[in-house]
Amino acid sequence: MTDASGHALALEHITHRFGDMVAASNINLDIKPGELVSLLGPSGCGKTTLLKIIAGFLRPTEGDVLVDGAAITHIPPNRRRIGIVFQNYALFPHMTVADNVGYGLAAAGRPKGEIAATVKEMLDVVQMSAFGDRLPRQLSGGQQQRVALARCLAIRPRILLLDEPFSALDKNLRLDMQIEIKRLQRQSGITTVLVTHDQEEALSISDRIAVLSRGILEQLAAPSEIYDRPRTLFVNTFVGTANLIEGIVAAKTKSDTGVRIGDAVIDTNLPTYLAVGDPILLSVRPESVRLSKAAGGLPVRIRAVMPIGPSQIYDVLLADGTPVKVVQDRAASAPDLTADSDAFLVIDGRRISGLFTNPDPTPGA
Amino acid sequence: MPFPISRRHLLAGSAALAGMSALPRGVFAADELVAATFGGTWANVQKEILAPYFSKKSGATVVQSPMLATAQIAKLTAAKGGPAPFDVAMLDEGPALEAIDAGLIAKYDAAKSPNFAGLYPQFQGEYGPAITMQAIGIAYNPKTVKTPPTSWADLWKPEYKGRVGITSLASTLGLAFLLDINRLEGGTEADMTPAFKKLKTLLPNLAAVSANFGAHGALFRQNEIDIGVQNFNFAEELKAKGVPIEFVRVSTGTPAWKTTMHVVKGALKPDLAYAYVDSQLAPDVQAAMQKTPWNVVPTSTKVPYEGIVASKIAKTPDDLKKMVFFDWKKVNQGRAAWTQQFNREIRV
Amino acid sequence: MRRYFDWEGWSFTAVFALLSLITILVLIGPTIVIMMLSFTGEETLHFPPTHYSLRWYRALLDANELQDAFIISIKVAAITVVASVVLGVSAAMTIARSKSPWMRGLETLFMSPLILPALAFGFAALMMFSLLGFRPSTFTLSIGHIVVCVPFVLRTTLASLAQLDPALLDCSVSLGASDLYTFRRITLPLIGRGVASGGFIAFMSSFDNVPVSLFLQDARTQVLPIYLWDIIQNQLDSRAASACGVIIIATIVLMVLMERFAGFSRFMK
Amino acid sequence: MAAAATEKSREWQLALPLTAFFALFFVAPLLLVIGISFQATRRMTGGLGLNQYAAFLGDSLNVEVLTDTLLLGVKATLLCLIFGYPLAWLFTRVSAKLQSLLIFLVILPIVTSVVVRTFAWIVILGRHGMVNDTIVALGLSAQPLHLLFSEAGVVIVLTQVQMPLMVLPLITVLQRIDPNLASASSALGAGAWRTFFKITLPLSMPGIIAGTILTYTACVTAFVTQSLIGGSRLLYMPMMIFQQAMDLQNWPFAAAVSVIFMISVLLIVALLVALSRGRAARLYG
Repeated sequence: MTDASGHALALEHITHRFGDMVAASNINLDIKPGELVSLLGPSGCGKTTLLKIIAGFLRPTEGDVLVDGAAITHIPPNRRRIGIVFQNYALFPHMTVADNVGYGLAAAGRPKGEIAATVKEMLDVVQMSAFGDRLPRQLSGGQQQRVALARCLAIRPRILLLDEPFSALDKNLRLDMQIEIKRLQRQSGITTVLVTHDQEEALSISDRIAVLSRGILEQLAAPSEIYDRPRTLFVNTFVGTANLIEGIVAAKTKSDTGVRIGDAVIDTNLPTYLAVGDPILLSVRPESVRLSKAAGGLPVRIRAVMPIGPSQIYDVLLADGTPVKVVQDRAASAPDLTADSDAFLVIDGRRISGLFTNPDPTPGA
Repeated sequence: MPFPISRRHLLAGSAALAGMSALPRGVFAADELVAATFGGTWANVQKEILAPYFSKKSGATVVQSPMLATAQIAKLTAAKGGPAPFDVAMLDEGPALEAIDAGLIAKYDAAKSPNFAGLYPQFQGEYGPAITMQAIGIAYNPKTVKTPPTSWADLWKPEYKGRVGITSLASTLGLAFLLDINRLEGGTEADMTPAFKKLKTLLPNLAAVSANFGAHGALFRQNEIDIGVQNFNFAEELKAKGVPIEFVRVSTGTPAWKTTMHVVKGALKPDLAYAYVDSQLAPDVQAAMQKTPWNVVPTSTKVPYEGIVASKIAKTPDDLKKMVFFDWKKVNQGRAAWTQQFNREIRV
Repeated sequence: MRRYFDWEGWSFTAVFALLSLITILVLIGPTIVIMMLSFTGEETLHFPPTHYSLRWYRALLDANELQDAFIISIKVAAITVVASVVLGVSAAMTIARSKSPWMRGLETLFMSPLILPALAFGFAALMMFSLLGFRPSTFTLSIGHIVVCVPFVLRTTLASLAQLDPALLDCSVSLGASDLYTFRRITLPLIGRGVASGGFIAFMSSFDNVPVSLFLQDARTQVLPIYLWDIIQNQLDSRAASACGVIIIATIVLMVLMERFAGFSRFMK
Repeated sequence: MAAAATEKSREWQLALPLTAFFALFFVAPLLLVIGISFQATRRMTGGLGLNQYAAFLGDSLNVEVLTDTLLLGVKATLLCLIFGYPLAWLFTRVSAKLQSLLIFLVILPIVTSVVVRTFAWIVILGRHGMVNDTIVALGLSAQPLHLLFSEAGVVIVLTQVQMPLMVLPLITVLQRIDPNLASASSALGAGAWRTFFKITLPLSMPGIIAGTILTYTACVTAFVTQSLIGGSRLLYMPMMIFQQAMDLQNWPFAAAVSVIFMISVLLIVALLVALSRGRAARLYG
C-alpha cells in the first residue's frame, strides 16, 4: 500500500504456441502505471496464457514482457514480484489466515516481527483482522478472497494479476467485492491485470479492456468505446447483446452508409469499406431500437413479451425470419404490443453500434 | 592375589554376554558362526545341546539356520566365488556328493578336529564326518491304527484309504522311501519305473504329500494322517512330546543314510567352523543327543548305543551295516527327472 | 397391497445381504480363530481350545529366534519404507506433473511389481546379486523389498498429488518461494497423509513378504514370516499362534492410528 | 502444471533415482532371467538355445501346471467377484459409521500377515478342524472331507486372502455411480434385478476389471497360500519355479519357467486392460 506509484507493464510481440495450437499471436499491450486492464474473452481465447506469461509460469515462444521498460521474460516467477490472485484463491488449506498472508515474507526469510506487522497491516486493509487464526475452510467465499488479496499484497508486488477473481462468488457478493477491489486498487495505485470472461465485470471495473479471441487481440479500449463502437464483429457480439440484421449497402459517402433492409433503407452515420450492392451486417443493441404499432420502419411479428422489472423485452421476427430483441421502458410501451400481434420496428440510424462484413450472407437478402 | 580382578572381569564379561544374547544378531558378528541345520528335531537338538557346548568351548556364538539340504546347496551355489552365506553345512548323503562335485565344500582337515579320530572309520569322510545315521520306517497313530504295520505293503491296505502320508522327493526321506520301494519291486537306481508304477497304486490311500519331513511330522500332530513313512528321530521326538505316534522298522530291511557336516568353501570363520563340527563329534555331545527325546544315533566310538537307539536301531555299529543303502551318485543323476515324474504321478 | 409386494426388490436385497454377510464372516473368521487359538492352554493347536491361558504368550518371551526374526523384519521394513518413500515420492512428483508418454511408461514400469510374480522376481534378483558378487544380507534383502514396496508409496502419493491443486504451487512460487521451500511448506504437508498411508502399506507388505525374502535372505537374516512359516509348517508350534496374535494386535493398533492420523483407508480404494 | 514447463529439466531429475534403481534392480534381473533361460544346459556352460523352452513345452505335465495355475486364478477371482461385489454394494448403502467399520474389516486382511491368515485356515480346514467338525457333527458326511491339500481348499483360502483387492476398487467405482440412475431405472418400471444387470453392473465394469487384475495376479502368484494349503500334490507355477531353482538348482529351466509364467500373466493383464479400454471408449468416448 506504500507503493503508491504503480509500475508500467508492457507485452511486446508476445506469441505462444502449444504444439500446433497458437494460444497467443503477436500480442502488444501497453499498460500504464496504476491502470486496471481486463483481459476479456471466451475460454480458449488466450487470456489465461497471457496471464501465465506475465506471472512467469509460461515462457512465451516469442516476444517479451517488460516492467517499467525492462524485460523480465527470463526471470523465474518467484523473483518477479508479480502478485497473482487465483480463481479459486488457492489459499493454503493447512495454514491459518495469518500464515497464509505471511507466507511470501516467510519464504523470503524476513524476520518474524516484520512478518507479523505486515500481516496485521494487510489484514486491516482487507478488514479481516479478526480472522487471523482461522483456517481457510472456516471462511466464506468473500472472506477467502480478501485473504488471497492480502496475501498477494503482502509481498508488495509491482503488478497485481487477478484470475477470474469473482467467478466463485454469488451474484450479490460479487458486486460488493468488485467495488471493494476497485477501491483498493485505486487507493494503492497498483497496476492490475484482470482476466475474465464476464463482460459485465470487465465493463464495470476496468480502465481499459483488451478483448481477445483465438489468441488475437481484437480491441483494446475504454469500456464505453468497446460497448458503443466495437471494432470487430467478434467484439460486438461478445460484449453486450447485439441484434444482427442482414442488409445490402444501398448508398455510401465517406462518413455515412445507407443500408437496405427489406424495403426500407436506414441511413447510418458509420462509414463502410464495402461497395454499394454488397451484403452487410448491421448491428444494433436491443435498447437502441423501438417497437411501435404505428406504421413506419420494418414490419415485424411479436413472438413473446417478457417484463423484467422496469423494462419490457420483446422477441420479434423480421419478415425474413431474423429474430430481433427489443428492450424498452415499460412506461413507454403501448399496451397493445402483445404476443402474436404485428408491429413495426424503428431503427435509429444514429444509434447503431456497427456495420460489418457479412461473413455468411443469405442469398437474395 | 594377582588374579581376582581378572576373574571378576571374566564373570562380569560372561554376564554381559548373557544379556547381550538378547540383542539383535550381527552386533557381534566378529565372533559369530553361521551354521546350517535341518528343520524340526535337528534344529531343536543342536540348539539345545550343540550350541551351548560350542559356545562354552570356543567363546563364540552360533546362528543355526534351518534349511533343507537342497536349499543349502542352492544358497551356496548362488554365492559361489564370493563369501559363503554360512560356514557349516549339514547334508544328507546325496546332497553331500552333489556339493562336493560342485566344489562347494572344503576337504576336512582332521588335524583341526581332535574328535574326528574317535569316530568309527565308516564315518570319517574325506570332506567331513558323518554325525549320525538316519533310518526310516513306518510311523502310525496307535489310537486309530490298531494292528501295528510291519512292512511298506501295509501302507497299501484299503483300510488306510485317505489316511497315509509320504513326503516329496525334496527330502531324503521321500527319496529313500521311493528307492526302497523300487528295490523291492525289482528296480535299480538306473531304472525307477517299478517304483513309480507301485506309487501310482498308493494314490487312493494318500492323504497328503509333505514338502519335507518336518511338515510331515506336523501332519501327524494335527491328525491329518494316521500312518506313513517317517524318520526314526522325528517319530520318537513327537512321541516324547505326547503325540500319539509309534515308530516301527519295516521287515524288508531299514533304509538308512549318513548325515554329514562340512566346512564350506569360502567360510568366513573356518576355525570356528572346525570347532563347531568337532563339538558335534564330541562324546559328551553325542551321548547327550542319544538320550530321549532326541535319540540321535552316535558315530563316535566312545559312545555306546543305549536306550531307544539300542532297542530300535542298533545295539552295535555292526547292526548299522546291515541296513539298506543306496547308490547316491546314481540317485543324484536321476533326481531331476524323478522329481518331474513324481510331480506327475502324485498330482491330484 | 399384497399384490404389489415387490418380490424382485426383496429377493435382490436378500441375496445381496446374504452374500455380504458370508463375505464378512469369511473375512474376519480367520482373524478371530487365530486370536482365540493364541490364548489356548493346550499343547497342540485345536479349535476351539478347551481352556485358555497366556502360556504361549509367555513362551514368546523366551523365544529368541522369534524375537531375532521379528527385529530383522522390523529393520528391513523400516529401511524399505524410508527408501520407498524417498524414491517413490520424488518420482511421483515428476509423474504427476508430466503428460509425456515416457512418464506413463515409467509409471507402468514402477507399478509392475504389483502384478508380476514376486517369486520370479526374487529368483531373478538372487541370480543378479550372485552375479554381482553380493552376499545375501540385510542390504540385498532390503533392495528386493524396496522394488516390491515402491508401488504402494507411488500409488498413494500419486493419488494425493492428483488432489493437490496445482494453483497452490504456482501461488507459492508467485509469492517468491523457491521450489524447495514450496515442497517443504506446501506440497509435503498436503500430500503427507497419502505418503504416510503408502508408507504404512509398504511397511506391512515388507514385514509380510515371503516370496522375495525366500531368495534374498541369508542364514543370518531370517525374517519373521519365513520363520513363522517354518515353525507352522514344520512343527505347528503353538508359539506360532501367539506370535500371530501379537502381529494381529499390533497391526490393528497401527491401523487405527494410521486411520486417525492419515485417514489411510481412503487411499486403499 | 504450468511450472513444469519452465522447469522441465529439473523435474526429470526427480524421477531419476527411482528409474536408476528400477533399471538396476528390477529390469536388469528380469533381463538376466530371460538371458539365462536361453542357456542350453543346466550347468550354464555358455551354449545358447531354446532347449529349456522346448523342455517345458515338450512335457504335458508342465503345460498342465501352467493351465492349472491360470485356472486357479480364474476360479478364485470369480469367487472374489461373486462374494465381494455384494459387499461393495452393501458398503454404498449403509451409514457413514457402518462404512468405516466395513472398510476396516475389508482392509484388515490386507495388512495382516499372509502367513498368519493362511495359518488360521490350516486350523479351520484341517481334517479335525472347525469346518469338518461341524460337518461331521451335523451328519452331513460320515468322514471328514479333504479340504486341506485340495484345490477347493486353495480356492477358498485364496478367495479370503485376496478378497480386499477385489472389494476396494469395486467400492470406489460403485460410490461414483450416480444413485439417480438406479432411481431413474426403477421409476421407468425396471425391477431391482433388471436395474442391477442393466445399469449398475455395466457402469461398475471399470472397477470389476481393476479388481480382477489385482486379484487375479495375486492369486496365481500366491506362493505361500498355494504351498501351505495345497501341499505337494497340487503343483502350481510358483512352486515349480521354487522347486527348479532351489531343490534341483536347475537355473536355466527355472528361468524359462519364470519367463513363461510372467508372459502368461502379462498377457492376461493386457487382455483385461484392453477390455477395459474398449469398454471405456464405448461408454465415454
